Amino acid sequence: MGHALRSPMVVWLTIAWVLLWGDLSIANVVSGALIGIVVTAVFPLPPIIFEGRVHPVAVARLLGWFVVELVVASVQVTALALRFGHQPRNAVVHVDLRSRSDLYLTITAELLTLVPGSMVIEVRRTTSTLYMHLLGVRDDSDVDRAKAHALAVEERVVRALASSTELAEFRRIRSAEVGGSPS
Amino acid sequence: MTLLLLLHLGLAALGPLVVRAMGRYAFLVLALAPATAFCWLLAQSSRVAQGGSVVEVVTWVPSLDLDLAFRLTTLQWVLALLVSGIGALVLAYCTWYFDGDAEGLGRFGLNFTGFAGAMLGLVLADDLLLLYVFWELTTVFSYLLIGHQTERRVDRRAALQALIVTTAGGLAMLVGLILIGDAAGTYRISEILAAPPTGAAVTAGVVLALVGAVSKSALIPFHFWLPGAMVAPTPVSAYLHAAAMVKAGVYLVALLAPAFADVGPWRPIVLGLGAATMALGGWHALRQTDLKLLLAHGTVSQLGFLVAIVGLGTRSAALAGVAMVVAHALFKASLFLVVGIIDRAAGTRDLRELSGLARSMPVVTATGLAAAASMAAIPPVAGFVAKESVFIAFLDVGVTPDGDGTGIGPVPAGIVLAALVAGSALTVAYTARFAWGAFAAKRDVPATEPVAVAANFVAAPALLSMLSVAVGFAGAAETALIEPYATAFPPGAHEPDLALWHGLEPALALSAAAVLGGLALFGLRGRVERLQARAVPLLDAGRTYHSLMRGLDRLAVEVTGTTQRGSLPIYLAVVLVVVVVLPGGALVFGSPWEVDLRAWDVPAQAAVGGLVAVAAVLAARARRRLKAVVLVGVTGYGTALLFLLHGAPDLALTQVLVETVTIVVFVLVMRRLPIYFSDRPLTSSRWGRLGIGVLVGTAFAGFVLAATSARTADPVSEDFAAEAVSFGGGRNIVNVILVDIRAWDTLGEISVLAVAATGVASMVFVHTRRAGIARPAEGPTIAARRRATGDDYRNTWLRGGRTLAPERRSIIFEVVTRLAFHTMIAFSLFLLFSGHNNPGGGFAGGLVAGLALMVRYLAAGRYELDEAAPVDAGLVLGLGLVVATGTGLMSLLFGGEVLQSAVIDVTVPLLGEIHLVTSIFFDIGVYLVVVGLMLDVLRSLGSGVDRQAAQNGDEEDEPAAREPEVVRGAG
Amino acid sequence: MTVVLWVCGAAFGSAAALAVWRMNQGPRMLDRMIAVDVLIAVVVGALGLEAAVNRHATTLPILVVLSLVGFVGAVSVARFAAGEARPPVPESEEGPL
Amino acid sequence: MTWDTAFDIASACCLVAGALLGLAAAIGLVRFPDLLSRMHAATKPQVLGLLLVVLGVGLRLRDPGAVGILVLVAAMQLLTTPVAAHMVGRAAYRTGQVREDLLRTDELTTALDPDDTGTA
Amino acid sequence: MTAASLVPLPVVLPLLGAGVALALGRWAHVQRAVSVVALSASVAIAAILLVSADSQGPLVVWIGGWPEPLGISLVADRLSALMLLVSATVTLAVLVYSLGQGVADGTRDTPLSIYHPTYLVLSAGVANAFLAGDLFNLFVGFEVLLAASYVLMTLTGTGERIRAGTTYVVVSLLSSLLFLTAIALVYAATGTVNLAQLSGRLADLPDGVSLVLQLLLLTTFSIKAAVFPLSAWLPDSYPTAPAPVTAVFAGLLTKVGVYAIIRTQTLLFPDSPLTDLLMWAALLTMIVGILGAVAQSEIKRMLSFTLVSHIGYMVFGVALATTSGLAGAIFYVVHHITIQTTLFLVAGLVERRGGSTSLNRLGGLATVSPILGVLFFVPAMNLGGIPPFSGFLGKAGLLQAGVAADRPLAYLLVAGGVVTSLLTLYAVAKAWNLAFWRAAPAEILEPAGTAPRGSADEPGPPPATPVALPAAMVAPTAGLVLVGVALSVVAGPLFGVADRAAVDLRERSPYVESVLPGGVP
Amino acid sequence: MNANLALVLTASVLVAAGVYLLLERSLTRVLIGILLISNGVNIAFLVAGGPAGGAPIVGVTEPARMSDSLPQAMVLTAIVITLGITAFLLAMAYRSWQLTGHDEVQDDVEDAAIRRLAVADAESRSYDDDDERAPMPEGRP
Ligand code: NA
Ligand code: NA
Repeated sequence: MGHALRSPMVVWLTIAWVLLWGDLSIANVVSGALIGIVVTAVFPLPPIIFEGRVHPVAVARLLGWFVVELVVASVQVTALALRFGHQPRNAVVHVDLRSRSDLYLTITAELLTLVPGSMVIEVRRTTSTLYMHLLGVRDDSDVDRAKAHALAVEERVVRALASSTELAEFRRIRSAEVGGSPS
Repeated sequence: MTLLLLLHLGLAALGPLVVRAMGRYAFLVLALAPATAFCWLLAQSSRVAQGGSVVEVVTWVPSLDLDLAFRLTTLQWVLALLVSGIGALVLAYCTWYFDGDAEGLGRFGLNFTGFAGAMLGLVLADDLLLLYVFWELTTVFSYLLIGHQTERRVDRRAALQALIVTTAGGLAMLVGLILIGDAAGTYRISEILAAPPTGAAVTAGVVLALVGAVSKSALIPFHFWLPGAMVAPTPVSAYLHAAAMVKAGVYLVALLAPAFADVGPWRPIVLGLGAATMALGGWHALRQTDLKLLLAHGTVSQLGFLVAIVGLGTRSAALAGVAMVVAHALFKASLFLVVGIIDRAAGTRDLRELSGLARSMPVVTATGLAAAASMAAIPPVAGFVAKESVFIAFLDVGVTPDGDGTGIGPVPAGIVLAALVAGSALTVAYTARFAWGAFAAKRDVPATEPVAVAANFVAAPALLSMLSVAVGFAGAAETALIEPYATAFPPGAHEPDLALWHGLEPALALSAAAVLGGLALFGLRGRVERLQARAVPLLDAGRTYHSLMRGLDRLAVEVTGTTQRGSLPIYLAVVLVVVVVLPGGALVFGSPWEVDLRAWDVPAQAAVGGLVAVAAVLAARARRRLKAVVLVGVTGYGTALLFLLHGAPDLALTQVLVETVTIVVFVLVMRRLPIYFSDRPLTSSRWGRLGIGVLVGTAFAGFVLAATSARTADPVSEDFAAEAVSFGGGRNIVNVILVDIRAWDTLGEISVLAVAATGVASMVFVHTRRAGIARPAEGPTIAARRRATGDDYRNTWLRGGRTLAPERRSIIFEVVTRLAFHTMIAFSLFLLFSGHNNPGGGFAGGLVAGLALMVRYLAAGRYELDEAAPVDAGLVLGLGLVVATGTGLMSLLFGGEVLQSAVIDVTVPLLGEIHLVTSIFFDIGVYLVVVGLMLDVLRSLGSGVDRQAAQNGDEEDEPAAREPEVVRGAG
Repeated sequence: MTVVLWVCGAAFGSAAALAVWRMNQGPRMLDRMIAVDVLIAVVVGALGLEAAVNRHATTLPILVVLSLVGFVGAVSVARFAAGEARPPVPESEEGPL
Repeated sequence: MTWDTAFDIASACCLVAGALLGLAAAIGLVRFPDLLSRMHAATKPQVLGLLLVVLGVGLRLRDPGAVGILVLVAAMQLLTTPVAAHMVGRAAYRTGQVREDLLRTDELTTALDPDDTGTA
Repeated sequence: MTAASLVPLPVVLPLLGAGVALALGRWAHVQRAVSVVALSASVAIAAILLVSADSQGPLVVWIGGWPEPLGISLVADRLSALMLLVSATVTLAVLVYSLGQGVADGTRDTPLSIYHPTYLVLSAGVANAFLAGDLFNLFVGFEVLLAASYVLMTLTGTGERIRAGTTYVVVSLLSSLLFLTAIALVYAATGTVNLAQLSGRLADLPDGVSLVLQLLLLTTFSIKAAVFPLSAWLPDSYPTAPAPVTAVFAGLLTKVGVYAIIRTQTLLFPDSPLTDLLMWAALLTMIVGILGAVAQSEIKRMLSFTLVSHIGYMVFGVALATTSGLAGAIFYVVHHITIQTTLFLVAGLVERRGGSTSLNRLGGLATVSPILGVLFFVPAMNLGGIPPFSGFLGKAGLLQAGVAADRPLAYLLVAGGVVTSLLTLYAVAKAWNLAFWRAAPAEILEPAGTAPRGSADEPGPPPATPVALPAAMVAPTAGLVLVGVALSVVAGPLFGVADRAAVDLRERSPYVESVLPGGVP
Repeated sequence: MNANLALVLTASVLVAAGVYLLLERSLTRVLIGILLISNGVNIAFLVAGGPAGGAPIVGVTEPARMSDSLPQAMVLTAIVITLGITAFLLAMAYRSWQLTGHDEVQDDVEDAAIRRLAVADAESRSYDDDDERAPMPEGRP
């Protein structure tokens, strides 16, 4: 029981349960926890090996940044859509992420996809490579900007969620890359 | 009398067993049934002779006025004696007629004894419907007996022909009897005879009853079936087609004559058809070479004669008629039995091949000649006595001013009499032909050398012939016995009596003329034969029958070919056209109705409605399967919005879920089907469909407008709000309706889902509803793939993902599924538990849970599905049904009605007030069934189709080689 | 709120109409599935609008449902029915409707 | 101006903006020349539009119970929408439904070598 | 617990059984036991209900104990209880037959895990349809039995069954949609779906609207009952199903439609203006149907056409709208359920013994298997209206009613009725002549022993070569033949019940007052 | 009670389009037609229930303002039943495709045979009452 309650999924389910009922009462918390335990027990899934820890400030910064990105890019795409007579050119590019975590990879991909202008259409897991489709690419600098942007997004994600060891590893890879490949 | 019938029934049923035990001697045992009846009848002689009756009534179907009512008076007594006596004799005769090892003796015994019982019942019945019961039974037994030698095509056809012809007449008779019974207010024959009804319906009824009599007794135009029936074994011919069954028509005429002889069409029918049949039958008999057929045509002739007499409806005719019936039964049965002996002894019945039997079979010859004398009405045998009385009766009709009470004028009476005399002459002629043909030594034919026959074989015909002779001398006694029947008719010109000698009267002259004329015809037989060969048959009813049957068959083929098109679209179109024409017609042409309209409640309804309509039209136009599916989905989501705008959130919720599920299920199936619908080139049919569609749509709109505008009453649901809370313990009325007020509907609905799920499984797995459940295991190949994909140092998000080919995997999808799945399940439970007070409930919850499973399947394939739900779908479905029905039954155990719910409010420390309504358990059952349905759909149309595709090698990336890596798990 | 209702209603209505147009035009199933996605979003928006205007929370579970499972249709088509050949005939050659 | 009115006005703004973004998505859906471009149009303004609508509803209802559910709606929307986009885009690319003439660069063609099993 | 409390059980028990059978799909013997127990209990309960309803008047239960008229009422009046008893008996007999077939064949043609639960649901649906006191619940009952019938019809999914099943399913779906439309309209016009309440409210509607509703319901049920011209689907679909399935369909499903016609036309639309229309439909159904039977050369199809044709008899009785007409129709329904089921079971035996049901291939069956001959002949004659069997009694009742009606059209129908009777006899006798009397082909003379056993997972068509008849299939068939004969023995009391049921139907008050003792709200 | 014209028209267009598809031969189209008609009928239930109102939830809507709940429950039942049947029909379409390579409903073979006899003015194949015709093969050919 205690172990189960420590499971992030059970915690999340309890929160979700309370959100659904819209009433933070003891009964709802207890039943939510119960539902969480039962659901995770009846439908066991492979354990999520999450060694990181949540950095509230970084998470908040991530979210704030995301909202801004979302608004800005939405306006851009909308403008693109409303610009008659203009045929935007696109591109499919790849970005090698530095982290090796599926979770960070997924979150990065999700954010990139959510944010207008870029969309992840393929992932190579072995190398943590994202293949993105970019909308409205005028020249190569747009492509480079997009790649850099993707890496920046990853960094924000890692900063928000990674443990200190993960963060250290991440920094190591980044500096190696920056140092090793001057392109 | 009931007991006698039961005895027949019992012995008949035992027939096959008795035959198996005793061989042909079983017939002697079976003969006990009619013999017992005969003895019983004899015991009733004095009572009946005094005009008394024996009555017995056992209630059967009072609603139909159909009882086992029996009544024995003179007419019944006479006929019953004939039926049982001759029946016993013929059964005894069978013992020697058949070989011991002949095939089908058991069923022959059954049918024959059964027939004897039916015939006895027929003549004893005192209820018109009961009479019909036995009447038809004799028909059926006759069918079985005629077709005794089943493998001969001719026999089968003759049996069927007899069946159809006599049943046709019988059914007409049934209607006639019902018309009579309805008019009389009773079906009891004795009561009807006592107070005959009148009226047009009765006249029609009598005519129809006569049709039955005429068909059964093989009168024109039904006379053809009887000779055909001669394919039957000779005992059958002797009994059914001479003595008993064919007499049923005569009996019916005799029975009804006292009451209905004066009904307008009666005499024209019985006299006209009777006389004509007599002549025609005699004429046909003259040309026969098969002795049996000769007798058969003779029987037809005699039956016409009998019907004419007993139908005449005078006291004299009644007496003469019954006497003639007795005489005919005796001599004709005897003659048939004699022919049977000849057939067995000589191996032929062809009179051109027989010669000199008089010498080689003297006893048989004597027997035959005595019977033949009676047939030809040669004094002093029974036939003569009877026929003499007949002539007297008809002469009375001709000479008395009122036609002896019949009202027949002298001219018609004269014609009938002339025909009867002519018929009698023909009778004499064919009798002579029979006697000559059977027994005489012919110059150019070698003498027949018959095998010896057992004396017992001859006993039956000999006894019958002796009786023929004896009755001739017992005219006075016979008169006395028959008299009570005759007195049912008004007294005529003079009191009739049966005697060998009435003095030198005109009748004697007529008898003499008939005999002489007949002998002359026989003498001139060469010339007659040539004449017959040249004569065009006036009425070949047999051919008519066959062309009728062929016409019937052709009609059946044409009608069936027209109405039974075998085409689903046509069937549907017919239904739709009926809807447009009938209710639509009623709307247009019926009494006026009012229309009470508003444009909308909120304008959004029009906007959404318009969009839905456009999507529907586009869906109808689509040539690509999935495009049509998607557009239907639009109408579905649009409908959900319309639900919402109307104020039905539960409906909108369910519709949205159902629509989503529907689209995915469509996709699962459509992935295998061709992308495009095939073209239907016929433009005209397209316009036809369009026309029907528009008409139906218009009619539909009209229906809805008319019905809605007609409403004045308040809906029954107006009280639901108060009751839902107080009695159902819930605030969401729709949910309270579903799980409580109308939980019974819901119970039915989940049963539909359970069988639909089963059906889906059966379409894919065909012979079982259980799919094998297979979960990924740690196999070497998987391990290799893990190394290749880096799984060994990374998280496993979904175990099934590893079984997918890399190019089908999406790590993003897997991770999101891993994260969202439990939330979806928890949300489904939320819907389930909150449904009683908010939109939701078991259906919505179950659908969400099912979609969660679907997401697992979509994300990581069929092994992931088994991983997610390693249970047999049937178990979930079954559990759901058991929970739902169990909830319903539980309340019964607690003294409530089925599905009655209880509201339990308890206060738990810390948690506070807990409000539990037991109908939640019912909703849990619903939830489980819906999950089971989804699981079955995924197993079948998802995994099952995957597997079949893999086996067919249709999908390279699902190689069958991956199968061994998984353990086929238990459900 | 009436103005909001009309403005939003008009926007959602036009969006839905455009989505249906795309659904009809295709040319590929994936195009149609994107249109379905847009349509579902419109439905979510319309549900929210109605809830906001009429001030009730009864339809919120439908929003949860759509946000949880709305993507399933598009994913199933992407998973199973994307690999289609080009249309053999132009889409315009359709029935009399 | 009471708080209620303020909230209502904010709510109205959110709703209108959300609806217009939804319309923009639909316009993009119609106007963009190829599948992947349309996908951008469809997923992007729409996500923001939906978030705005959800926010608008929350502002209008001002009921903690409802807000809880709305948070969930937003979260789930953010979680699932990209999956659909990713899966559709992926399928489009793999089945050759991308107009190469509109692509300035394509760094994926080479990566999709059939012998390469690395992508997942 | 009163007898009324038992009313829901003929529905609930089979459903519970279906649940258990589904859940325990792996254990064949459990499924068999559950099915037999559930259906036997249904028979017993139905008998109790009939006795109670006949002695005490209609038994009514408001499901869930809701105050009338809010919830759903189930009503077991004489008509419903009688239908229930007959259908339960027949269903049980067919179940035993199919068990016999399964034992012999190793369930190749009736895969247990599909067959048992579905069959139980079917019987529950039929029972629900008979008991429903609510128009929408009648719809649900129909859906339950139809859904089950779809699955049974297409069992083992052979090409032929799929084709035939498609016709069946789609036509049934259209009729369901029509029914649903009719319910929507009824509710639109009256605001209720309770039958007793409707009996009062429909009378207040304008004639035109009421006529539209009546015609729509009539059309719907006429599809289900297979009334011409809505009957053509039936002979195309029924014959292809496995023998026990066809048997139970032929016996029960169309009769549920007839029942619905009787119930709605008498209770909701008394003094119907549609008498003439119904009479014409009855006449055409009889004649076109029986001509179809004459044209067939395959026993099961021939029987299917006689099935359609004889629906005409029942419609005839209903159309007369007299007590005797209704009584005749009710009795005929009872007769026809029993006899058609029996004959289709026999057809199954014929198919086994003769390897075919085609008249052009069969022969000599009466010789090689006298018991089969008896089993066919007796019900065939019964069907052909030969006395003293029940077919005759029912027909006589209808003819009496037709004559008593004393209208030209009624007389025309009387004539049509006897012509149909004659042609029925012709059709079955023709089949008898060919299949039973004609010389037997060699392979029928020497059967191939018993059929090879298959397993539940092993696909395979029904045996195409003649095989000996297993006693486990013959016994229930013989039992049903005897039940058919016994109908004549008990015809007095049976017709009595039918009479009283008809009186109830004509009066309406026994039904309405039992359901709504406080008056029609 | 008056009727909502917008809903009536929507429903009737759905029905008309559904009927048009129902008369097709492809089982998929037939099923789509059934779904369209089904949606139309469900909308008709809304009309039957009277004017739009608030959700029939006690505490949310005043009882007098509620939309009629009973038709909603009936439609919900109908929707779910339709879902089950749809799944089954799709499975049938799949099976049909598996056996024949398409999902088109074929005409009945036996009926076609009789229609051929009708066209040829021939007797039925079980007709056994004609001397002129060659005798039927006794038993199996
Ligand atoms: Na309840
Ligand atoms: Na529906």
